[in-house]
Amino acid sequence: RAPAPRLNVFNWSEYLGNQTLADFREETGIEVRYSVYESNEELLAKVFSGNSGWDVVFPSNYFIEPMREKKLLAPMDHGRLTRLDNLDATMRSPVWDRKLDWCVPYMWGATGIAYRRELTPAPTGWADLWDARLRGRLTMLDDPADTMGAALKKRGLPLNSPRPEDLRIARDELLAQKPLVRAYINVEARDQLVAGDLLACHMWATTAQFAIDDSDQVAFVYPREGFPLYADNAVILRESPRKEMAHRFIDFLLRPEIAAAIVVDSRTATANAAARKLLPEAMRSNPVVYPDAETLSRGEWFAPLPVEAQRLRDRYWTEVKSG
Amino acid sequence: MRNARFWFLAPARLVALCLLAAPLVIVAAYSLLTRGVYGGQSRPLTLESYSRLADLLYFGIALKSLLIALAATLICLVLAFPLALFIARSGRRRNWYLHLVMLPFWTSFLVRTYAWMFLLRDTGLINTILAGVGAIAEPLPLLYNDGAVVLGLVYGYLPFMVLPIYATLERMDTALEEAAADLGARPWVALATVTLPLTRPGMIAGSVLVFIPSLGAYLTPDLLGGGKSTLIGNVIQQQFTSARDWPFGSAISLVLMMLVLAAVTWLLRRQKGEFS
Amino acid sequence: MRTTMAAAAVCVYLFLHLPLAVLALFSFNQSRFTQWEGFSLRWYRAILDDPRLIESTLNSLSIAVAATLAATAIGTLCAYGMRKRRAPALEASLHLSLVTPEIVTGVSLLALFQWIFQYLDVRLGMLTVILAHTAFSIAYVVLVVRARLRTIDPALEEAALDLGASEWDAFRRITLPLLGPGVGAAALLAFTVSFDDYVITSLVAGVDSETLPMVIYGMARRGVSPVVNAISAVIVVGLGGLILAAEGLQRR
Amino acid sequence: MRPVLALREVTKHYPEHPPDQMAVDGISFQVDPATLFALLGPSGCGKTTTLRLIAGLDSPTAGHILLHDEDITTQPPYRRNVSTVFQSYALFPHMTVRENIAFGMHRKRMDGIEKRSRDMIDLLHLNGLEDRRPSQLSGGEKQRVALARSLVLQPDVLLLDEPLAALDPNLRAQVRDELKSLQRRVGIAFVMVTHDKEEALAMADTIALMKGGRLEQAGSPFDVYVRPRTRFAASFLGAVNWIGDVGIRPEAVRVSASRPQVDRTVHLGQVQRTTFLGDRVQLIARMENDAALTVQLARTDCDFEPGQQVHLWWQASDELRLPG
Amino acid sequence: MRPVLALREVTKHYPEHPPDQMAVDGISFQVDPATLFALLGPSGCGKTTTLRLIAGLDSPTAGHILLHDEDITTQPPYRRNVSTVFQSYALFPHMTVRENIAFGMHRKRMDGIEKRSRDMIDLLHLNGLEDRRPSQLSGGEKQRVALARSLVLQPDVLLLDEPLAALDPNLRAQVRDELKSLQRRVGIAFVMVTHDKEEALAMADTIALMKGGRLEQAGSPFDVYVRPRTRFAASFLGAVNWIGDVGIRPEAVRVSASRPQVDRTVHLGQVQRTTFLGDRVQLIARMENDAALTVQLARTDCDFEPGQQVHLWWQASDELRLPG
Ligand SMILES: Nc1ncnc2c1ncn2[C@@H]1O[C@H](COP(=O)(O)OP(=O)(O)OP(=O)(O)O)[C@@H](O)[C@H]1O
Ligand SMILES: Nc1ncnc2c1ncn2[C@@H]1O[C@H](COP(=O)(O)OP(=O)(O)OP(=O)(O)O)[C@@H](O)[C@H]1O
Ligand SMILES: [Mg+2]
Ligand SMILES: [Mg+2]
Repeated sequence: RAPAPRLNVFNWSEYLGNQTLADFREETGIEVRYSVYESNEELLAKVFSGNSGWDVVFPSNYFIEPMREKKLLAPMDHGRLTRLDNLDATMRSPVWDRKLDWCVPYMWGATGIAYRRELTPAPTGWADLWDARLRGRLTMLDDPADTMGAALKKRGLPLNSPRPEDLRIARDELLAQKPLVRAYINVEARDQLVAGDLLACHMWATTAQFAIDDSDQVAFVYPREGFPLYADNAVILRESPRKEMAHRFIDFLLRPEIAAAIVVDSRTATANAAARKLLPEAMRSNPVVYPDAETLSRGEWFAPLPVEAQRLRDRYWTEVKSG
Repeated sequence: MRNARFWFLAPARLVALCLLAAPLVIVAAYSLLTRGVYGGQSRPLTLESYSRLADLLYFGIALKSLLIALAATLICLVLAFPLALFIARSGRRRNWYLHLVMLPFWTSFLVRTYAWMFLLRDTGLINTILAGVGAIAEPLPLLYNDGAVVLGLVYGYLPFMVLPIYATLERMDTALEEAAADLGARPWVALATVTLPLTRPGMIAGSVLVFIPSLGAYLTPDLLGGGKSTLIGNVIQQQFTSARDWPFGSAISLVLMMLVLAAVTWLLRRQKGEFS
Repeated sequence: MRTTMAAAAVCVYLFLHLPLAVLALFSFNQSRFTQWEGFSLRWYRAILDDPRLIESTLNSLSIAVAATLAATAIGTLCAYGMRKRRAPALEASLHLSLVTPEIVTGVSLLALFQWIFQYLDVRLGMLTVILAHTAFSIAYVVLVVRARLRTIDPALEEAALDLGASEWDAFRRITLPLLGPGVGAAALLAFTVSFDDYVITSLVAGVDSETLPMVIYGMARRGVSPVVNAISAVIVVGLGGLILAAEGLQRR
Repeated sequence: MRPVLALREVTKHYPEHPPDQMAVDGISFQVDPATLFALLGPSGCGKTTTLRLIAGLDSPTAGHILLHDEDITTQPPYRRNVSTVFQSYALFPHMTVRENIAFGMHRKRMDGIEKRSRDMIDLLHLNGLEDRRPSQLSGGEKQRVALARSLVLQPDVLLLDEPLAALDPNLRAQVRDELKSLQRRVGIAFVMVTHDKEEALAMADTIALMKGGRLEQAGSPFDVYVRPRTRFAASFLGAVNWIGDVGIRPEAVRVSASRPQVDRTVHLGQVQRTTFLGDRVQLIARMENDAALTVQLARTDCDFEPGQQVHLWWQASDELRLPG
Repeated sequence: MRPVLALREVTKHYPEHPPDQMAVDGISFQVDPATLFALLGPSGCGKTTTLRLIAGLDSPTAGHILLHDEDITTQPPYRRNVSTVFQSYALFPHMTVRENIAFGMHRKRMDGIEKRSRDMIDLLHLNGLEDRRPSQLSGGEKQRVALARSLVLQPDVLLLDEPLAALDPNLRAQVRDELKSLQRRVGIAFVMVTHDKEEALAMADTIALMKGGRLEQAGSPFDVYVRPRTRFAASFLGAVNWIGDVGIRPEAVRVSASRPQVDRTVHLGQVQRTTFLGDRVQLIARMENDAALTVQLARTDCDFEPGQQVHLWWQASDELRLPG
């Protein structure tokens, strides 16, 4: 008999439920080729030429515009998406794509501070990461946007500030902090935080949640000065010859029970409001995955920088890390 | 006979042209373009990427990378020689021992590196044991420093040093060592005055094979160095990823490659002149 | 002196295999953390429950095998050809490929492929990965095989020609068999380099060519799961056994 | 009688060398059927190169090589019906004796390989060694295999590069005779390179003496030994005492204690030293003019003591008159 | 006169070999000061092994080695005052000639290294080559460097493993004489391995003939050649015609066309073939009993044609009576 139709999905690692694909196939008979990437840049590099072979990918919010500019995205056919209403209100018209012409918000997250409870008083803001007590037991993220962002926020400056003087301030802050920093790493910090090598980590909420699950000694806080928010969005590549299937897949992901399952497995906040209701109490009211509205109001979305600013930021970032 | 020769080289020529030369031409082309608004490349043609290299920051980084790569190479030499000698002198078992050297490298780089991270970190095996026997009160800061980076590089490229040294040792005429002994040289002296100098070609070849990738490495500095000491490899990698500045990345790479290539060819030349 | 050397060698071997030991240890660990909580085979069982792990392992193997075959064949011919006829350009480009930072190799190949794709209807996938691996393995093969060639008496080949063998016959029936071990070593090296590569692979890999290293990178998000240790152990034991078996056969 | 092989003004220059230094310098000679032609000369004089040119393993810079009057100068080795026995024998280490012998026949798609091999194995007394590898053979056996491998192809000319050099002297004498009689039996023309005069004299029908890439003299062993054209030729084939322009070979010198009754100039001398060489004895005598004269005597007729007065003379016919 | 070197029942067994097969099998001999002692024997008879045992590069399974009456059996090579000239010369390729020569002196912390080197370079005519690398030397030069390197250490005994094997025959004859006279000048005891009887006969004061690891016979060249104790010894040092239990050497056979007036049994024979060997002629005669007799004559007194009838006889004193 004919081989099952195939859909190619390129996603962040650990970003689906263990059963999601099986269920989808169960129901639609569509075989999903699933592979993962580690950064938006990697994704962009792959799909840049418009013949990567992927159908559905999940760029972060601040990559939607660039990808649209590059004519890499196919318009969303709302006619084929029956469950957009399940989306959280804020996600129905996000800043990066007001009418969801190009993307469907999928998961979102934020960056904050994960720390061990023996660290008292517990950190409440970015400034606390400049505390000499943390010398050698603190890690920062190895990500220019996030880490420079943290420094900017510490000084009450806008997260995406393109102003050279702001960026310079951020650099100096980080250079000042560097003596305290054990390392600039991302997920590797998790096990060491759990094991107690580290006291505090600049960490993504979702990573932190895994750490918390592993050890009750670990806690997470959304810094008072404000913090970065990012959202990953399902998009359909213009090159895709399987747009119909692609829509079906995205629509499938919008199902409350499916989305809920994904949250449980990936420890990441879904953009799907309907799904939230189905979550186990512990998860639904988990302040790490789902900070309350008051906290959220302090968040700020990442946005793409103009060339000059980005170049300057990267140079400063290099300076910080090599300094 | 000539054209027969030609056909032996033809496939390699094809590959070299299409998969080695062509890509580099593209890189060269990139290096002359400018970064587009959202990454990618766009005209006009310019040497700006190269002019940006004239920056003390990158010079310092390059210098540090050089030192680290050199350190890794030297340590590899020190470790590889006795091992190679041991293997070369162990008769029928040789190949077996050689494979033993390669064995760890059939696991993924990441797995090995994470294993090292576990060994080195504060609550890692080494510190635990040392603390256990009461050798230390505070855990030693083994992970996330240049030492760890060098260690990672040494570990990663040691085989590239062992193999060529072994090859030269195996080909060496044992009568030479006997002659040394016969002329009054104690074993260690014979080793130092005869065996060692004669393995020089292998050492040079090995050093090249270790030094070069060490210079371009970026994962090891990130994972074991904790990204606290950016090396030239990181800068390049960063341009191709987070910075999305391919032209600049290409420029750095090309300059680096040309310098290394020049150095290597010079080294190999000198060594050719050495014997015969 | 002998004993000192042997002792030193043993130390270096320890250094080389320490991580392996750790990895093996934790592949039998009850817990998924780096504290020992008792013996268990759960991670080995877990391998079977993870189709992506298995699939990618198979991908890695088939890619490595294909690339090794190609690189070894081409590289051996090349080394042989170079013995008689100097090929400065070729030699230079091989040197160059040795001095190219991985990331650059990857990016430039990606760029090349994408440029080609504008004209051909091909996609990133197994093929592109295999091509890439072949490209960067060849230099190693040539290096090893040439060293071995120097130990073979050219008179043997001339004898073959003299007895009526064509150039190709002489190569196939005389030089190649004598080159055997050298070629084997080269192949082993190529295989190792290819099997272990992440940087280049991740850049030129496509829809259905996810390799084991890529999957492992993916897992890093949750911290590498002991399943990875388990499968690594399986591979090391498996390949190791294979090689040693081959060795044994060669003895006869 | 038409020659099997002929070289016409053949010259070989290796690019590595200065333009005026030729490895082989315009040499011409021809080899008659069923004869043994010996190329003799000091190391580096171009013997091997000449052989390689004939075999087609190198191509000459100038000149022509003819096989049965057909010009083969530009033909690749595997098209020429000549075969070489290499100095190192160059047996294929990964093949058994039988496989080594059959190799060429397979390449040339000959029939009856089985039988031909067997005959050749008998001819060269290799029975029982068929399944050995070269590494398990003695020097003499190795050489016989190399011979078999070439002879079985029935070449017009068999080329041998110092076939005896690798053998130890005792084996050598024996193999030398075997080789010669073999050549007589198979009736193939041999071109043999050697730098051992004994060998050349004992085996060759024709000796060609080379020096610095040029052909110094060619002819029958007796000719070249007794009527050398140059001093080089004279001393290369055997020791010579030079007295002015006259050369005299040690074995031609007669010695006696008492004054002999001969109508020749008799020189007075004093025995300085005698060296026992087994079958011969070498006697060194100092003459009036204080020059040393080397004399070679059969062991059986040497009863001279060092210090003793002796009379020395020789036949005019034995004098080599060669202005230096 | 006390011997410089003495071996007592020295035995060497290599583990690779069957327990009953000894590479060196209980040999004893002694070497007198300032003499040249030649170890002669067929390939594989244990010559090199013996040398290596004396040098200390291998250690004997049993027996003792004495240097100036001091037992050095267990001493490492670098403590023994003997030095070896290896067959392959084993010059250090990464050192210049001068450095090669100085190497041993530095190891032994000798003084006046500069001067000693210079003297040795003069002695062996190496002037002008001081700064060359071995790869830039000819065979003969290589060997002289190897000699210099060892001699400069003024060893009690100098060991040489086939010092002439690597040289071409003409150079060989010359170097042979140089070497012998050098030995006379420096007055050091040489132990020289060779499997060339010519060499041994011409150079040695004492010849020790080995076979299968055992010492077959030792004595002066003349002794061993003229009074061999075994058939092996007899035929190893030169050709022998065996007639029953009696051996007669080709050069001892007298030939004449007319019946000679001697009180010896005279054999009738027919000339079968004569081979011209330059200074000698080899004549093969078939006797009544159809056995072939090889005769060696000085070229000057051979005027026999193949087919011709000849009379053959010899002195009783020349007969070798050795029951096979
Ligand atoms: N492949 C080569 N390349 C360059 N020069 C060569 C080559 N082969 C031989 N020669 C040179 O050509 C000359 C003749 O060499 P050839 O080997 O013919 O001498 P030969 O008579 O065989 O000497 P020998 O008796 O030592 O073998 C020598 O000067 C040698 O250095
Ligand atoms: N290192 C070794 N291991 C095992 N057997 C050896 C070794 N060296 C020599 N032999 C064996 O010991 C015996 C004597 O060897 P040796 O080299 O002394 O003979 P040789 O007289 O020097 O022969 P040649 O004249 O060919 O050099 C031979 O049977 C040889 O195979
Ligand atoms: Mg030659
Ligand atoms: Mg020997």
